[in-house]
Amino acid sequence: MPDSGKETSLNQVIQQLVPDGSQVYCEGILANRLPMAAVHEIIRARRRGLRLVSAPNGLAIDQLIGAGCVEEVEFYFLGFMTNKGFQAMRRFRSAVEAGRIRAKESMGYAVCMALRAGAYGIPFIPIPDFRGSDLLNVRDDYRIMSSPYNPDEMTVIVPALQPDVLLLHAHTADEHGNVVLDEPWPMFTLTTAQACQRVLVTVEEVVEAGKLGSSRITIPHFLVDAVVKVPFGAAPTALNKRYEVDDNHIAVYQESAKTAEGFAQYLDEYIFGCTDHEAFIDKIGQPREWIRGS
Amino acid sequence: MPDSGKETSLNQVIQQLVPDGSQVYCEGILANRLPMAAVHEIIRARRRGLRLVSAPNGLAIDQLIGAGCVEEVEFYFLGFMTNKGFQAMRRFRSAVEAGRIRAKESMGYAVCMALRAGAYGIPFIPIPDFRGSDLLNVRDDYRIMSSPYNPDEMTVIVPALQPDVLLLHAHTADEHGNVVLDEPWPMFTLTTAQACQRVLVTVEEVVEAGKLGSSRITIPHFLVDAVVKVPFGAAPTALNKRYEVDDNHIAVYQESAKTAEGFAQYLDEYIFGCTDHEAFIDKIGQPREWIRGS
Amino acid sequence: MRYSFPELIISTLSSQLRDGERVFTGVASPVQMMATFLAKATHAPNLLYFTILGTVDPQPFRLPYSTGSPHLFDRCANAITFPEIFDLANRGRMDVAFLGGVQIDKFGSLNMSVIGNDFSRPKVRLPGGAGGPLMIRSFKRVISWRSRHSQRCLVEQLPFTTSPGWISDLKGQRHGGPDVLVTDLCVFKFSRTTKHFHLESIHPEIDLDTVKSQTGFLFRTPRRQAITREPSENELEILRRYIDPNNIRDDLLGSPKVIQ
Amino acid sequence: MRYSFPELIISTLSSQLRDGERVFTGVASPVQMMATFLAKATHAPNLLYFTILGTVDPQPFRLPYSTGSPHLFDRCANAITFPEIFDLANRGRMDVAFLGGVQIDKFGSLNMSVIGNDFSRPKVRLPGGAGGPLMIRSFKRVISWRSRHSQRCLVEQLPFTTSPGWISDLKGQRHGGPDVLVTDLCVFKFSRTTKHFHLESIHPEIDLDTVKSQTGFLFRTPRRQAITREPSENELEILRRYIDPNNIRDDLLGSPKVIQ
Repeated sequence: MPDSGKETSLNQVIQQLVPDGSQVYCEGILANRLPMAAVHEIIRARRRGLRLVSAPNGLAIDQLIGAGCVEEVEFYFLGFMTNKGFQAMRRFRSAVEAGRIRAKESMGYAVCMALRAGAYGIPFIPIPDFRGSDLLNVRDDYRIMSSPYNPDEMTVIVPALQPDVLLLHAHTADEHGNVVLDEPWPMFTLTTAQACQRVLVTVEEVVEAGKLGSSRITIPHFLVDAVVKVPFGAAPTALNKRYEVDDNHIAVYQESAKTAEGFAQYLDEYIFGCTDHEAFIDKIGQPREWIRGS
Repeated sequence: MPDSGKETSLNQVIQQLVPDGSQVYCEGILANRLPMAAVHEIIRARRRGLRLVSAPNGLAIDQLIGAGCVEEVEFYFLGFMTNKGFQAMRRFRSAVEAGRIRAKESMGYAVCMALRAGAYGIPFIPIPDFRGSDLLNVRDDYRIMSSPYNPDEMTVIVPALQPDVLLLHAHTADEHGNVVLDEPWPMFTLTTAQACQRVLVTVEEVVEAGKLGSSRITIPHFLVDAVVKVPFGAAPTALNKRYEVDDNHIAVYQESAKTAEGFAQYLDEYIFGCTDHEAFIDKIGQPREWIRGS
Repeated sequence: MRYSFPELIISTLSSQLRDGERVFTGVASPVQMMATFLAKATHAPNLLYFTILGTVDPQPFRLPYSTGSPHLFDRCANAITFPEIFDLANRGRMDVAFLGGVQIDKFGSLNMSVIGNDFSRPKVRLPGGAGGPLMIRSFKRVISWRSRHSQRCLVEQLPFTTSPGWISDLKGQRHGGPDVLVTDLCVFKFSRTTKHFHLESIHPEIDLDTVKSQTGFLFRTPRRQAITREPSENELEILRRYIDPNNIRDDLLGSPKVIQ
Repeated sequence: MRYSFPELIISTLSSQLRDGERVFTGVASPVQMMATFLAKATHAPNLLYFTILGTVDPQPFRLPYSTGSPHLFDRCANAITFPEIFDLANRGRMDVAFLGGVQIDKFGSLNMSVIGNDFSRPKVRLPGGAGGPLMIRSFKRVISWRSRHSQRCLVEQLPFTTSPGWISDLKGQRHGGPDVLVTDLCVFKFSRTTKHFHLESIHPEIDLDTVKSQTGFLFRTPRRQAITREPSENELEILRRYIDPNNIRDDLLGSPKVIQ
């Protein structure tokens, strides 16, 4: 893809890179740097039949499920803490309890290792034995195998994950598509970008080539299919060094998500009711600036 | 290990961390940042029966083999270019041709994946099929296995490598033992540090805690067993941004290494004849300062 | 000295940690995070603390509610990635994981997955077991914390085992499970030899009958009943003044009942 | 325009690369590095170049002798690690690898390991095949370069196959091997359908009989013999002025025989 093509509108990018039925890996953890702008745009594009693979980033997953975009979710923890206490993911829970979506529960390390295998281009990877967990009874794709080098050492074999598309919100990209996630140790984000077949990144800002300064590049340009500038693209979740989590808006969402009707209203007001993420931010207010503390 | 114990003399550290018979992983590539100070100290300590696992860093391997420290070497390429042309590793070659050491030839990716498996604490890892190579006939520890998810997809199973000790030369460490290798993408060095059971790092300088500045830490302190300050510790090989390769001294070595007698003289003059790396540098002269070019 | 119920819980969890240990807290674990900070500030200065974000020994300027808050990056010794914490544990390099369960059975097995018989259409879909199923055996020790001690939570047998405890019917398998289970009523310890929980101590102002009637499995009781150690003056001072000056602990642990 | 033999070789290798391709050079490959720089500076501006150090699209201030020189970090687009280049290739994301062999046989199999019958005590211990055994099939195309074209190097059958070429006796196996073999005498191409090398062109001032007598395997020759394309004026200017102003190429490629 020519460099100049990498920056475009989020809507166009979703149309191109996230067709119905895609397997989507959603980056971000708890209420930290979830790709909310991309998630909302997928909802606006009324995508259907998505198969999600999630880190513990329930808010994004809950909204995609509630909006009917999802047919399957692979996950290992959905929920998070705010200053209002533990946040259960109500649309997820309701959809699973009603049998509307397939809930492929996994184990955190199994998903990470499956992504490592996907990044390496190998079809499977062994992980240490965790027999005794009933998860192995509900995951018939996980197999038990002894080590060829020690018949007493049992391993669980996990198939590689190579999701169709990665959704990531990061700090900065340059015009070639080099992406910087400004956290002290973002290497696993690179691994997920390698595992995914297409990489869609929203960023706070795009700079000229050569202007990334001393920041180490997190994802090199040749792995990136599209970069879209979306200020506050992670809001209402936080972005390290940029802005704080909006616990109040999350509380509004959580109250709405208690019922299907409430969720539908939230959807109409905050997602379909906003033409894009800028309009959403106008509506909920800019997130509080990052405070490094005393 | 308490922080204060991490900085000590190289001789002491070799005595403690590299006993006879150790499996040693040597970092560095071609004539770039080989841990030459540590290698020379191992020779001075007259270690025997070492099993080496090597990146393509022939100079270090050749000297250890020539000095009689080695009983086995796992490798995939030994040799490099200088301005005098291709440098074959003569003591290695002579020792293998005489049947004095076991030469476990591998394939670059197989060693890297074995180290990844070692770092992850899994007993083996599959890599893509490379049948047709006679290496599979001489490596009976590599097995052929089809993917449990696709009987037509064959893989080569490689056992994990967890060498006893890593030898690394890097730029800087802080007094806690956090290590910075000042290259743009040193992540695989972290993987090797995770794979190895003990980590021995020589560095150009040791700074106070909190004084690593904006450098991203390559190896966190809790993976590091010993840090020793050895200026020019990679010479006569290069260190990025610090000093250039000493092609002339390498030519002296290569000429010596043509015969057992010549090598013995080199050993007496440059290794046993120098009490430590400082004396060696005094003898061969400081390496040329790094020149970033025009 | 007067102290609150949340302070007792944090002090009790803290006292389970030992100097020099490598401790991990997972998702949604702010109480465990406070306990870890308290241990490091008191009896365990060489404890090495790993959060789910990968930050090592964070010193946030303000205590966050979430163990996934990016403020845990503000000041830290260094960092690592989430799967690398598992890697360390697989290589025998991690000591303590705090693991929770919505339900816990007599072997210390944890259920974080579903209530109900049909996994694909459960009565209640729980959040998921995160890394528990492997961590419960790859870490040297596991500590569990359960608020709202009741027969619904502490059960004889789980309907679904997310993370297996000290069951022993699988040959050649490493074992794992909580060594300590702290609730809002008491402290249980698990004996790896007898394969049973026993009551280690009861919290002040709680009686044994309450514990028994609220627990769905049988447990051993010692001859002389111990009372959970009260927070020391030093612990209270550090907790109130340095770790949690804004009193997040009362938000998290419900009514700040004061204990004499 | 007059040009030297090293210039012909570099231009010939360069002309094998196509715009937009992702190209990898391994250990001890300075000639291939120059050819890659030349292609990128002329007909293949969107070529993406990966070195064994992991640097992507390096622009060193001075051309190093070694493809492992840290000066390849001086200016580069970004970087990646050595195993990640294999990872990319495994996922079908890499195009061209330059792979060499001390010996090459009629199927394009490469020997970089041993000469002699006893692997554990060989007559000659060669440096090793680096990543070749896998790269030869995980990259879309492989280009080989062999100086000193002789019957000792280009053999009917290898004594030891480090990296297997276009052999086809293993079922269900992906195939691989060099598509192009450039020597100091000529250019061979391998036909994936006929499974044979054919002579693509002979270098200026070399005759067919020399090529035949120096080659240890049979190869097909076209009806009308082509001469290897000479370097263009633009290529020579760029190579001499920008890529290799200090004339490393003559050091590397032996006698700078001038070709009219």
